[in-house]
Amino acid sequence: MISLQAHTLLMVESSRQGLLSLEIENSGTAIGLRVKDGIVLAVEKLIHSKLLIPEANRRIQSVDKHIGMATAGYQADGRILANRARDEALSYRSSNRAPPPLQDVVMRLSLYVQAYTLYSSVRPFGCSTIIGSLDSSGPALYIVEPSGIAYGYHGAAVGKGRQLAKTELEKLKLSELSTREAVIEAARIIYLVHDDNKEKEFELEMSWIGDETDGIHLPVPKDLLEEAEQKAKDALENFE
Amino acid sequence: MEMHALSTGRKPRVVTAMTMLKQMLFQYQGHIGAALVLGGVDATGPQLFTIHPHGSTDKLPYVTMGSGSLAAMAVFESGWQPNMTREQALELVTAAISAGIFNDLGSGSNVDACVITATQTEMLRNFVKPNERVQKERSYGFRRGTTAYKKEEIRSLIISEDVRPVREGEEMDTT
Amino acid sequence: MPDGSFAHPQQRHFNPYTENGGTILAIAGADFSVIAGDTRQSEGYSIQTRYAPKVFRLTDRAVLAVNGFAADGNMFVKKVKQRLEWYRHAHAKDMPLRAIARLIQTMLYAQRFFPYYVYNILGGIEEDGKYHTSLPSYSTAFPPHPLSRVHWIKREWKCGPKVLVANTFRLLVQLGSGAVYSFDPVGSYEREACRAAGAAQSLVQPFLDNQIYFKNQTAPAGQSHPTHLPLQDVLSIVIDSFTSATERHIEVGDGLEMYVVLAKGRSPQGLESIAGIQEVTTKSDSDRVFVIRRELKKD
Amino acid sequence: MDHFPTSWGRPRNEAYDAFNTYPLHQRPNHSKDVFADGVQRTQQPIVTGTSVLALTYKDGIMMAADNLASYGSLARFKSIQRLHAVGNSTVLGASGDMSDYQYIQTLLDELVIDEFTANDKHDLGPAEIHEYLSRVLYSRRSKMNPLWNSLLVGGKKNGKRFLAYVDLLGTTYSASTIATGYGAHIAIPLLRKAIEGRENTLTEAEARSILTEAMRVLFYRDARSLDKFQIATVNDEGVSISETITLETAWGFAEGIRGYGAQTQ
Amino acid sequence: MQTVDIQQLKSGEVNLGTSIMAVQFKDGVIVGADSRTTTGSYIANRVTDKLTHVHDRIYCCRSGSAADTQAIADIVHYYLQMHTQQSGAPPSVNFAANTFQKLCYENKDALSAGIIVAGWDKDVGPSVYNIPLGGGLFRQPWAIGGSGSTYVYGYCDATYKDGWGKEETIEFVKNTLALAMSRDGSSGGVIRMCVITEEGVERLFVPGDKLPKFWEGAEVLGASVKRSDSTDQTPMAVEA
Amino acid sequence: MASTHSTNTYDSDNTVFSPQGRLHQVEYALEAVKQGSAAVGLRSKTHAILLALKRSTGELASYQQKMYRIDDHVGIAIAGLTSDARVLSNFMRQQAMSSRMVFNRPIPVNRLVSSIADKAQVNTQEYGRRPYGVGFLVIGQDNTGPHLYEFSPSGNSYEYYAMSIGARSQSAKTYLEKHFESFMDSTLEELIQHGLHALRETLQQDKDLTINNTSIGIIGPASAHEEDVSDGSFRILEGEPIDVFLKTMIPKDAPAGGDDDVQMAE
Repeated sequence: MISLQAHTLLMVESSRQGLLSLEIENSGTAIGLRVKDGIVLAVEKLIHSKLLIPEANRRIQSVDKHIGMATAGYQADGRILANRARDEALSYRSSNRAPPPLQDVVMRLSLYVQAYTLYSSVRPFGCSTIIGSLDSSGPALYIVEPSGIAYGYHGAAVGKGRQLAKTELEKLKLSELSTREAVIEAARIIYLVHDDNKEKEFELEMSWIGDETDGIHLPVPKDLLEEAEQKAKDALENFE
Repeated sequence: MEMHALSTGRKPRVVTAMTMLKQMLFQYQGHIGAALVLGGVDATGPQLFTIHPHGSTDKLPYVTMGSGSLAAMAVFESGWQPNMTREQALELVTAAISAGIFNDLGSGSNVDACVITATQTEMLRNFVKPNERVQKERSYGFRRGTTAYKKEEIRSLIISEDVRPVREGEEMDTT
Repeated sequence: MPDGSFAHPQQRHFNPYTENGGTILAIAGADFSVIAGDTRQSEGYSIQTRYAPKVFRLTDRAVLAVNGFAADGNMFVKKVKQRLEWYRHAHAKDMPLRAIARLIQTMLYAQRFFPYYVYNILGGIEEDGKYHTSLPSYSTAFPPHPLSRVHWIKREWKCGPKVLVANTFRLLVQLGSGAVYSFDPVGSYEREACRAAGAAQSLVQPFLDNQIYFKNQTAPAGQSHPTHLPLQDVLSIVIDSFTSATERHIEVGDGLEMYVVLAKGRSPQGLESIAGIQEVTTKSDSDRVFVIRRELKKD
Repeated sequence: MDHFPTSWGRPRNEAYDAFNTYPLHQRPNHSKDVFADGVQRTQQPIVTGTSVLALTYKDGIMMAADNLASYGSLARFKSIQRLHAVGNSTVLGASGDMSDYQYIQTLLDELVIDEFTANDKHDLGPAEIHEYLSRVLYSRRSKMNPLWNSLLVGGKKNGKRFLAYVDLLGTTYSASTIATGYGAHIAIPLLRKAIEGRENTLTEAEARSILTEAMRVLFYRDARSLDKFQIATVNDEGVSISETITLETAWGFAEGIRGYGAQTQ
Repeated sequence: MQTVDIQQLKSGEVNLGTSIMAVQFKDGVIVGADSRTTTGSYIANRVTDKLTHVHDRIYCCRSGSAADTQAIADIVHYYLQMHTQQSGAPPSVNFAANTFQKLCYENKDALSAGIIVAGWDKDVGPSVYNIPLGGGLFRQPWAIGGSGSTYVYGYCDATYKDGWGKEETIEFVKNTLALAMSRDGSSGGVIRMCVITEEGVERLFVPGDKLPKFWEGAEVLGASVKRSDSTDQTPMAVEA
Repeated sequence: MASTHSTNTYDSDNTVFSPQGRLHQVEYALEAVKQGSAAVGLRSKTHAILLALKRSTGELASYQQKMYRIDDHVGIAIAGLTSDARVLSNFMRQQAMSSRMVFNRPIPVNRLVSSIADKAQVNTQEYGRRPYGVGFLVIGQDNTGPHLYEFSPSGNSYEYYAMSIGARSQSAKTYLEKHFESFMDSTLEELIQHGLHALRETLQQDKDLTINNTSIGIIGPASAHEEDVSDGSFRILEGEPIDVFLKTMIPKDAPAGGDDDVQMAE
């Protein structure tokens, strides 16, 4: 019998490893940008079958009107986490009669995730989460890891191509970008990261929260998405 | 009222009738459940009153009473104008009563109206009949012998008697 | 809220019931049922709406009329429908009428100490009919479904010493019988030939007793009253019941909805000429349900 | 006839309120119910709103409610809103207890957020909202702990107009024009006359003036009403709730009235 | 305080919820009243005249049960006529008030009437008497009564000054009644006033749409219309 | 697949990831789905259909039930453990009825699928539970049109143009991938024909689709061969009524008539 501590460490560790291998199978990179006046989330959604209906199987979800999240890893676990986050947001709302600040949601969510690392009766979550929001105190962006660790970021990346994505994010002056500009940059980074792997087909999925959406988490409108994709492809050619 | 008119030797006033009514109703402290609209024309001109069961009265240019009074008053409030003609007033009153007929369960069937002027009173009984009975699908006449009976007894109700004239000659008229 | 009552806050009693008026009735024929209700919903002296259905199709052979407290009624119908849906899931067929009747009694009695304040009348076709050997004459307005299950039998006539085998085939159809079940609010129920309930029950039921059961009517010598009336007569009686109740009861009026359930195999002849009749049957090979709507006085 | 379960086995009282010549707003109170103490909790509305009126017209539905919340007969809050948008195709109007109404608002707001986060184009329309509220109000009445309101739910979704009522007992119905509270007695006769049969031809301007006229009559005749109100409209463009409108009223004929009988000065 | 307790009224009885007042000034008195009569919360009469003439220079203001106060006023009116006939001189206000008081006190169990008697007579000039619910008699320089009066005691105490002239007194009555009517649901309609002086009685009338205006609540309605929390956003689209 | 991992310490416990980041219990559950007879689902702009192969345990046994009606607008085909399917389908029926009770609306299909996927996920994360051993194809229609989803015991669910599950489903999938672009504009009859062709791919060499071993579930307007369809609600065709559809199949040895084949001949 292994000691409790060792067991927990083992599980969190194995969860990470699990994440890596599952990512290879299932999900691509997800990034989040916290900019001057909003948040952009972007996901490289790998297409494991051409029978899948485009745009239907989303990996970005809404937690509240002003909160969005993207997960990388085990899809089913990601959905459970989103449900939990919604419950937490709603419970905050019903006790405080106000939209929940992201920090509160993240704190509660990370405690929940962490609890799954404590017991042998459950396994940890097999996914990393980027969660972002915009409210009266400005934009906020966090990553919640399977271990229960949660840090705030200006630019966040999880999943297979996160190293390269982070490098690209660091090159940007995030605090000076507008949300609209950030959409273009996010698309470029996802295309770049995918190009590095060049395996399966993928679909770019993006959402944003900003003044243009009235502070509400919404998918990036089709025309802007297409513009961003075109620019990303152009940039890719210049890059190469 | 008739007695009052005879003893004063004048045409009675509407207020007089109103006062008598309210005093009686007040005396009975609401136990006479009469809610009245009283109208008429007298030496002082046309008059309209309402009298509540407890004996309070109101003097107004347009009045309603009864379970349909809210419906009727709604029509008055949106349609009444000062100095209406007879036709306008009759139309408005009909609309007000109709509002009660169709929207208040306590009111129904036909509109009765009454037009009082200085010279005459016109009772317009069944002035409008918006709720005629429909023809029934079947006729419900019963065959003779439908009702069961236990015994049959026939009695003659004609009493025959002999009438003997007291005086001879003239026959009594028995028609 | 009365004026000034806050000086001594008076405890107001909450009455969870109200009565929303209206009347329902159902009459069973030999191979059909008629279930009807008016469509007025009222509260106190106000008409809430001139159209609120009180009669509901449950299956192709069962129709339920509910009357009393409308909120309870609607909830009850909804729950019955869900129980029937579970039955369909489990058995892949509709629940028989007598089983629905028992289900309703159980559901009502379960609420014995906080009753659904509703009077229910269930009408439809019971699966106990006789086999019928005459060739039904289908009308063109409601043709029989081509897949409807008919049994062709070979008929033989004994004719003296010879046995003649007829070379004509006749349609053999099992006819269900018309049935009406009536319930009190806590589930006491019985099967009857006719029943009225609701606001004008005391006006309509004696009329039905007289016209359907021939109460207080002595048959002519040597004759007897029919056990079942034909559909046309029943419809007339239903219409007259409601036009009369409308005249004499303030909570009855506005509209009339009559559901006619015909046993499978019974000809709908005579129905097609009725103005505005509408068929609401969902399957072909089954008993059939029709709705007839009429206006009633609105005062 | 009295079929009320709480009256079973008790003498019938045919002549309730025999002298009241005005419509009865309540059924008789069976306050001598033997189960009353054990079974029934009591409650009463405290801060209340009066009537809500609504009608259907050519392009959608329209609803009106004044801005008053009363505390008994005290006109306590004179600029409160009793019309509430739920999602973008439904409007809710409330009369009765205002605290219960606010609770219902938060329930619905949570529901709308739930629907929003589902992100799947299946947002709730007026019919679904009404069904949901019916369940909520009926289940609360069944727990003998009612939400003391009469609510109107109206809206338009996928080209279909919807207008329906639900109250503290869970009673529901739908009609082309509905009013709660005193409106059911005073405004409904006017509204029915103006709307019935014209649901598909009435223009927005006509609908607005009909509602305004009904609100004016209500202000004249309802002692818990205010001359300030709002109108909510739901049509293909979505929900819009107007700014406060102040009624114009006529009192001129009253000047010459003297006393209640013979008095002339 | 004379709030009318409707509990004491008989079922279905017509009630003068009422705001009434009378104020004496140098040359006379001013009586004033709203014009609302209610049954429950139905306004049975919106233009009632609650200022009742009982003699040439004596009026009363009625509150409570309409039937009771009308009956009392009619009786007093009759008494005063008789008194004038018998004594050959107009009655004093004090006499009128005492007549009212006697009726009210001796029938207190059967009546619900709150009456203000005011007028002018040769002996004392202007005088105002208040006869609240139990049947007591109180002479006051100003009196208010009816259910609406409870809302304006503070205003009257803070505003009233001795020695006003007619115009100031009219303004005072008008403002007081308007304030009471705006808060009391059982009061409303128009304001009727009578200025009673040695010279005669002058009727004044303020229509319901020309009442003095005071603070009527914020023009911008509650927090529920805040833009940032608006719901009129279409949710994320799924293009299937 | 199971053989590659044979027995090891990460096998029996679904709360432990293997060093490769796999959950072996979940993978065995997926294996159970693959043991079940095949089911195929397809969808057009107007219809969603299911086709399933029914097995019979012997001459005297009846054929298994492969399809369940959940509500008027939803139906499922299963592959794997029938008992697990019954639990999950009853849960789905409850969800569907509760939606009708509370909102008087048919439950949105995606939410119904998510609700069982969430249920399945819990069984992959907690000790003392086992994952469900059944996979579903779910078809449904709602105000966003007809849909086809795959639900798997891993807790995953995806929406597809066409999909197959169960034994030898890969062959069916290959067929579907080849033809799916034409499905959207297909008529119901064409869609069923494609479905039958795909389902046929899962048969063993000597077997054929018959009216006894084939179930067809349909959502959408009725075909010319159907009766009693109101509002295009879900119905299951079995036995005699599917004969007419089986007859539309193009024999396997004959050229399938697709454009691809013509091009290959060049």
